[in-house]
Amino acid sequence: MDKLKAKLIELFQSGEITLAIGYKQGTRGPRPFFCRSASDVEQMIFSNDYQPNLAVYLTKKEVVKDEKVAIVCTISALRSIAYLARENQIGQSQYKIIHLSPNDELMIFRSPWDIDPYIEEIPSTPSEDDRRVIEMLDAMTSEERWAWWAAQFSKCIKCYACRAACPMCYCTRCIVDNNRPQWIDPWASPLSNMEWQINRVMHLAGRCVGCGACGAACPEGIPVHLLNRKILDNIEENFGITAGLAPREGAVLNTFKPDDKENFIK
Amino acid sequence: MEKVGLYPGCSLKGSSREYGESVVALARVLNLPLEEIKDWNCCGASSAHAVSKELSLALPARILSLAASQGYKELLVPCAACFSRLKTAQHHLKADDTLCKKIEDIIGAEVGGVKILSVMEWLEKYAIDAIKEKMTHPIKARVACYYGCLLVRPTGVIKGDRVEDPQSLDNLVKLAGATPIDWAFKTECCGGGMSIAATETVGKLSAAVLEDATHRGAKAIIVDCPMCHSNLDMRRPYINKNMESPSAAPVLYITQLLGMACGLTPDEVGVGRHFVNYKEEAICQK
Amino acid sequence: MEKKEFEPKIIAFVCNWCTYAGADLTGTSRMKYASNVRVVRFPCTGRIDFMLLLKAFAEGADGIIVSGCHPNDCHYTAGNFHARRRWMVLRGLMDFLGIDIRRIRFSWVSAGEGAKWAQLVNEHVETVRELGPYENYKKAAEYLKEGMYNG
Amino acid sequence: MSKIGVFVCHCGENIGGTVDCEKVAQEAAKIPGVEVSTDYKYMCSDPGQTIIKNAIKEKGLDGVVVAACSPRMHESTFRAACAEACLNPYMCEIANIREHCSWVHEKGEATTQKALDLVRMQVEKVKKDLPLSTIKVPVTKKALVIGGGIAGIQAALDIANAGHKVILVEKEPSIGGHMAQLSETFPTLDCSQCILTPRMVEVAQHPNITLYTYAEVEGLEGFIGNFTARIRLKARSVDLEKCTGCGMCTTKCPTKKVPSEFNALMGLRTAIYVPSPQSVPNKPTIDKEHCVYYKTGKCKLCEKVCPTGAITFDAPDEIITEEVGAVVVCTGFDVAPTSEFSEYGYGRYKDVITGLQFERLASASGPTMGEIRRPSDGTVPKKIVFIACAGSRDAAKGRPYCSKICCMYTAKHAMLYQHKVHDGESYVFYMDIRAGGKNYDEFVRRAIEEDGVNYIRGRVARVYERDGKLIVKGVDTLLGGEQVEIEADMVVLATAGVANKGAEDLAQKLHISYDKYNFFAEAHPKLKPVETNTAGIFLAGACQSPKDIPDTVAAASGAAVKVAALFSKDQLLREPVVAVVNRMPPPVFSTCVGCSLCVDICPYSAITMENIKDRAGNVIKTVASINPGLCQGCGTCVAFCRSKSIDLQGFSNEEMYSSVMAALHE
Amino acid sequence: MDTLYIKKSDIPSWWNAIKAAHDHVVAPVRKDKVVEFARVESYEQVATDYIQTTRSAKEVLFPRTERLFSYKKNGRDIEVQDFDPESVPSQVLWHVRPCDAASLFPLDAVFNWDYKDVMYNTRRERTAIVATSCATADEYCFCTSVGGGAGDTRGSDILLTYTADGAIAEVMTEKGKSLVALSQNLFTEYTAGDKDKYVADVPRVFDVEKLKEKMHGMFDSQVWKEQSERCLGCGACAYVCPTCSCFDIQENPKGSCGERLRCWDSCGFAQFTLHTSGHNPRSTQASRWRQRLMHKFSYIPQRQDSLGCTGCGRCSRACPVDMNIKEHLSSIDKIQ
Repeated sequence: MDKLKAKLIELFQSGEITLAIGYKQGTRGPRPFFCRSASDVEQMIFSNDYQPNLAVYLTKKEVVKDEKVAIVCTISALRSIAYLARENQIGQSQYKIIHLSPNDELMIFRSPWDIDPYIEEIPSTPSEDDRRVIEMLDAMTSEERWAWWAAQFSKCIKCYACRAACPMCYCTRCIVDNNRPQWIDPWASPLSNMEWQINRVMHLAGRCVGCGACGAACPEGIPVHLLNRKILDNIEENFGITAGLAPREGAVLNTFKPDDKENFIK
Repeated sequence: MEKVGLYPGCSLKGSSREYGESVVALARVLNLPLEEIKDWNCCGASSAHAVSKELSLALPARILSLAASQGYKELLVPCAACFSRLKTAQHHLKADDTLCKKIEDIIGAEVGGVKILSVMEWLEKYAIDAIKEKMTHPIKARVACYYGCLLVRPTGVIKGDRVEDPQSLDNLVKLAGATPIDWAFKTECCGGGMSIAATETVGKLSAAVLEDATHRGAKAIIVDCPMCHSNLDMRRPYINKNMESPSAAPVLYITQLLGMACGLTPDEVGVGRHFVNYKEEAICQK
Repeated sequence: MEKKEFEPKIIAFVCNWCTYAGADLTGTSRMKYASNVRVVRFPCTGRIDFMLLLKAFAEGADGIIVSGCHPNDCHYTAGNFHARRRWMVLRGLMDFLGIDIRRIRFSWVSAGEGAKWAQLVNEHVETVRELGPYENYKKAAEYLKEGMYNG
Repeated sequence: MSKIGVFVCHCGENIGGTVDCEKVAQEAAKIPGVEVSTDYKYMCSDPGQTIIKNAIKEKGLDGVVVAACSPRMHESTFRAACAEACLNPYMCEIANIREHCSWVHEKGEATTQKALDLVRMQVEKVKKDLPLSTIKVPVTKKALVIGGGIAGIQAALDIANAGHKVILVEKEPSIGGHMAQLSETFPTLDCSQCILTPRMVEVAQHPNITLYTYAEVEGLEGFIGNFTARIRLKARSVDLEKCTGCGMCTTKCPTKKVPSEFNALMGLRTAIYVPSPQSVPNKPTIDKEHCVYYKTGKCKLCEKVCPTGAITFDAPDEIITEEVGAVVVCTGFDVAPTSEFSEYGYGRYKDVITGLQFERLASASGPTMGEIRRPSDGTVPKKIVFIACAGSRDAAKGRPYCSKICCMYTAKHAMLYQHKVHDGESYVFYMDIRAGGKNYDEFVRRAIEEDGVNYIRGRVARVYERDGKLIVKGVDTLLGGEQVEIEADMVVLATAGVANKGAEDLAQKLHISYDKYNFFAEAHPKLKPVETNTAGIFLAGACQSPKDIPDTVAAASGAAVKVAALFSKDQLLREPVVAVVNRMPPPVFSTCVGCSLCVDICPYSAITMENIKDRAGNVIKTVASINPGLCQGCGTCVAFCRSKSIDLQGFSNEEMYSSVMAALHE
Repeated sequence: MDTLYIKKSDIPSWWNAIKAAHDHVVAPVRKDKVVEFARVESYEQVATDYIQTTRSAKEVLFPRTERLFSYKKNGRDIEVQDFDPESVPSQVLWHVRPCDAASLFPLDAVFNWDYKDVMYNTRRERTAIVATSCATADEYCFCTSVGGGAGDTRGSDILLTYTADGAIAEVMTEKGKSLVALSQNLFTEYTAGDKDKYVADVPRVFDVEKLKEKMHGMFDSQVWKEQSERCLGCGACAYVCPTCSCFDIQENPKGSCGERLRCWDSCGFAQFTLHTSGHNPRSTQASRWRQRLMHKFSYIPQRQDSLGCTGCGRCSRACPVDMNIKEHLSSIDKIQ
């Protein structure tokens, strides 16, 4: 942590950065911190399990435009940056990407492409609790699962915090904002809420890094990130693509292999 | 260097004792860690696959399982017949999960994933530098490297890259200073499987092999298969009857040749056990 | 029996070049099949948006058929391969949400398989008839009319 | 409110016998937006079409639904009728109530209801339809032919004779390809050069053909009708304008022992050389690898002797660009790498040669002036063995396919040998004799029966040399598997035909697909044999799969016709069923966020990323852009686009959505 | 106003009397980790062990989604079915916080500003509000800073303040009286002094009057950008807020039938002010954040004589990036 702070102070003092995006202590937990001077660096805190995923700010022009930005990344944020670079959303050496590894090693990535070799060693895995809930759901009958999720989604107020917190949900016009046709009913109903989630998760299939920021953001505590996790599992099982590693062969749904499984097609 | 397991099989303990001894002696000279695996059984060669498919797989499977459970990652199998059986079994078991389960049920253990090495593979992987370093008695002779069939075929199982013109033995003898001849019978059949049942076939086939080798000036035949060895060596008087001019070229195991090049005495590598006399001065220059 | 009177509504999403043509062949061959199916024609299975399938259920379909060219037969060379991956992921997700994936039948029907089309429709109509109307899906589509009061 | 006309066809009894068409028309009239709804016995007949046309004019319809047979049957008929009545043809949709309804269901209420539902689905679709116009793509009437073998020569001549400009690019110093190397050709035994060289000369002299030899295509951008090719003109160190082809330089060149590629490495050539006496252009090229000057910086003998000062040492490669409208790929084939045949001793024994080398031996212009002589000692072989299928139909060597030409040329070789060496003995080891083709089997029979070639059905296990002879050990499967051993003087391998080295790279440069053997892939194996998946790029000859000369020439002419058809109009007309990325006024420009994932999903490489710039040239936004010339309208990108920024004309999101809704709601 | 007292043991029977007299009783109910308002059938269902529900009670009067009218097309005829006031049940909102009860003032004002909203007003008329003083509060609460308090009676028909063995009932309105009348015998006069000792102490952190004045001139301040930098632009704050009342009108056509619906919306969304032309007058999150605070603390007070915030702290609790409104207001207060 001291190394991190020292590095940021050095970057501020040398004029290499004007803004460092990191975390500081919030009301009860960490909150995103937009640090603008060496003297404020002291407030910075960091842990690899912090939420939200700060990579979400890198696609917000109004935040990063005209700034020289350093971003303090969790492993999940690193993954997101690698994916964002693949999707042309951030440039080659636009940001100083700083990371403190779980064994407290300070790492600075010159370009998003340099992240791949590092994260390739670290597959994205769900928490124990999440794994348990998924197993519980898997063990249910289809009807029981339906009832469970319908109850969850009757709480949803369509605030789209799940979308806002996701670094990969950077579309300027989301499908829910599209009303010709009205793909997803704009009002809250268990089904339209579920349809929104199906779209969100399908649109993230092969792009989601499994950071869980969506679930963490939900004010109603709906575990929407489990849907993403299930898809990561599904993709690994069916297409052999490990969760959270940078995709070498496209984004899963824009590529194919002629001998992909098709046991369900009769 | 990690220890490599050794599966000698019956030949190396019996009719080809000198082969087994020379393998162990060479390993010792070259400081290659090698350990005989415990509690091994027959590989089933020559009869099991004709009797029962399960048996022909279960016997090698048990050997592989033993090697894995005794902590070896690699298993040296000098006998060509054993090597072939083990490789074939592993190939079938890897390709078919159901079959593998069934065989594992029979042997009551998991097959595991030990890597099987022939003597050529073992030497090429571990011994090249050591041979260069330890060589004291270069061999200055033309020799014929004879591979036979079991160490290179079938291609689907063994997966060598030059099945029709293998080079491993040639490269190894070159290390020992010898000149391998370019000849056409490297992988031709010696008649091995017919040794008892149809000796006349051995006579014909082995004669063709020996004839081409001696015709091209080979002073010795280098082998790494006990069957080839016994045919070309033990049946030499019979073979000679099929040849225009009888051949006196000795048949040496690669391990014997390399051992002597690295300073082992002929006795230490057991050349005295051969039927065709090995005359040191003919091929070895002290 | 009450169940027997239930006539399921089936929407079929098919590609123009294989399955639609295959269904045309069923017609020219005068093979009879259940009239419950309504075919929507797409240029390619790659064009079929998964949201259309969900919408069909939400708006009252009891069953869905999705069909296109066999692998390697795609008129556009790869649309069906892309579609296949998409379906694989979608099916997994729908099942995890408790959506009854038995109601969606995926198939490859070529332009020459008129008989297969008839059989496919008949089989799926029977499958869905057995399952009954997809009521709980439609019910979930209703917005929460003071729904919060219901605990 | 829309004004839609619904026209229900009885198709005689075909529909009317099962569906209550009158009722369908009555009920359809109640659908909001339907202005007129009527039924008629035969809608596709003249009076039927007149009903539609009159209704469009009289009621001012803005959309038409014809409930009739499959759209695959009469969609174009009814759309044309609409166009005649001045309604945009794409505002006409077909409800298939025959193939999908009346013919497959029993007469009854449910069937009539289904017909009505199908009509309603199309009515709702028409409401969302937009008028579309045919896409017009300008066409540059100039073709690029890659490869100057017989395929390229034929394609270039056919296109040029149709009155269009052709650029012919050949990577070797001369055109002619493999055919120029052949001695005689089966099944007629005409001299290959005698029939080929006039065509080579014709190419050189044709006013419509620009020939670039010693040149390679570096890249190809663009789309059908509008390609830009980058061509590298490799520096040949000889100015073709000045050179008169007198040959002084080649006679004086001190480097005389370079293996001749033209002679399949059996003869020798100089460092400054003309591949063969019949070369086109018949002007030399300096082989920089072997030239003394290029190796040591000294010599320049050729420069000194050249009477016209045509030698241009140190000239760099030149890159030119050419605008072309179509491309014909004719890059031919190669023979399998002979290192694969260690069991046959190729490379070790001089007298084991390939079929192509035998062609050179048999050729009057070859290194032996047409006499069959052993490369090792120059003697005439008295016993010769031909091994057919050397590398072909051999899964173990990774090539399970048949090379197609070997059976025939082996028969020809054996025949030529027998004609030239009257007391010689020839043997052919074969797996099967594949002699399908006009006069082909007769030809093989002639070799066996008249020329006494010994055909042995079986494979050769091994060839080895012994005392100057080649011992061929094989098996005769027709004699019960008896082993055969032949002491031969020469062995000829009918090596497999394989894709050219670098075929994969070229395919990637051209954006065309190739199979696992690196042969280029046709768009359809039966119905589109000379097309590729990329519109405007065609294939001919052995770059696609091994082919003999007649097949190659036929394919080349076929490809040429495709090109000529494309060039027959100034503009290419295409169905407007293409995908479009939305564009909007600033500040939005497009809802596309430029993730570029659609670029990879397009099977036609029709999607590229486009920078939207402000007046100062700064990039404001990067968005996807779809080339309507390349897009084939599959819509895979449409369903994939997350923000729904891509839509497919004719099958738009709104159209498809409305159809589905209409199927479920009255 | 009557101040009465009811024994703890008598509350269930009073509750049952209320339940028997009214169609619906809506009260906080615990669901997993969150507590939300829901229709309850028995007194035991009512949750009390919480600081704040995630969502406010406003949806009882202003539902997330409500039908304005429905229609059915028949050939060329159209039959329209309007909102039916008779369909609204009489209901009691039980155990709401004083900050929720206080939120009815700004809501009343919005829905009766020029157009009188029949749907809101009918629900308002038919709803009685039994609020409960807060015995506990947390660091997000700041009701006292915006003119309210943990025992504030504004907006309540009855305010209950729990003592050790019963509850003080401050009966504020006729509606309240009629609820008491259902079990009049259970109530006694309360005279035992101040209720303050049973009510949580919520510290006052800024002077709202000064703040209102100051914000009036702060439209162009840099503070909005600074504070909103981490805002992700979701709608959580608006949807959980008891006073936010923005809505969107949506169509729900089903073939020849259909309905028009009113659904919640949020000024935090980028699309909220997006014009068809593509122009967006509030194009940055900073301008949207400014709108949120200015609306609550400047525009509403100017027009409606109430604040647009009751200090419930829900938005701060719901925010995925910990935008703490109390903290932000305090920092504005401190700007010189």
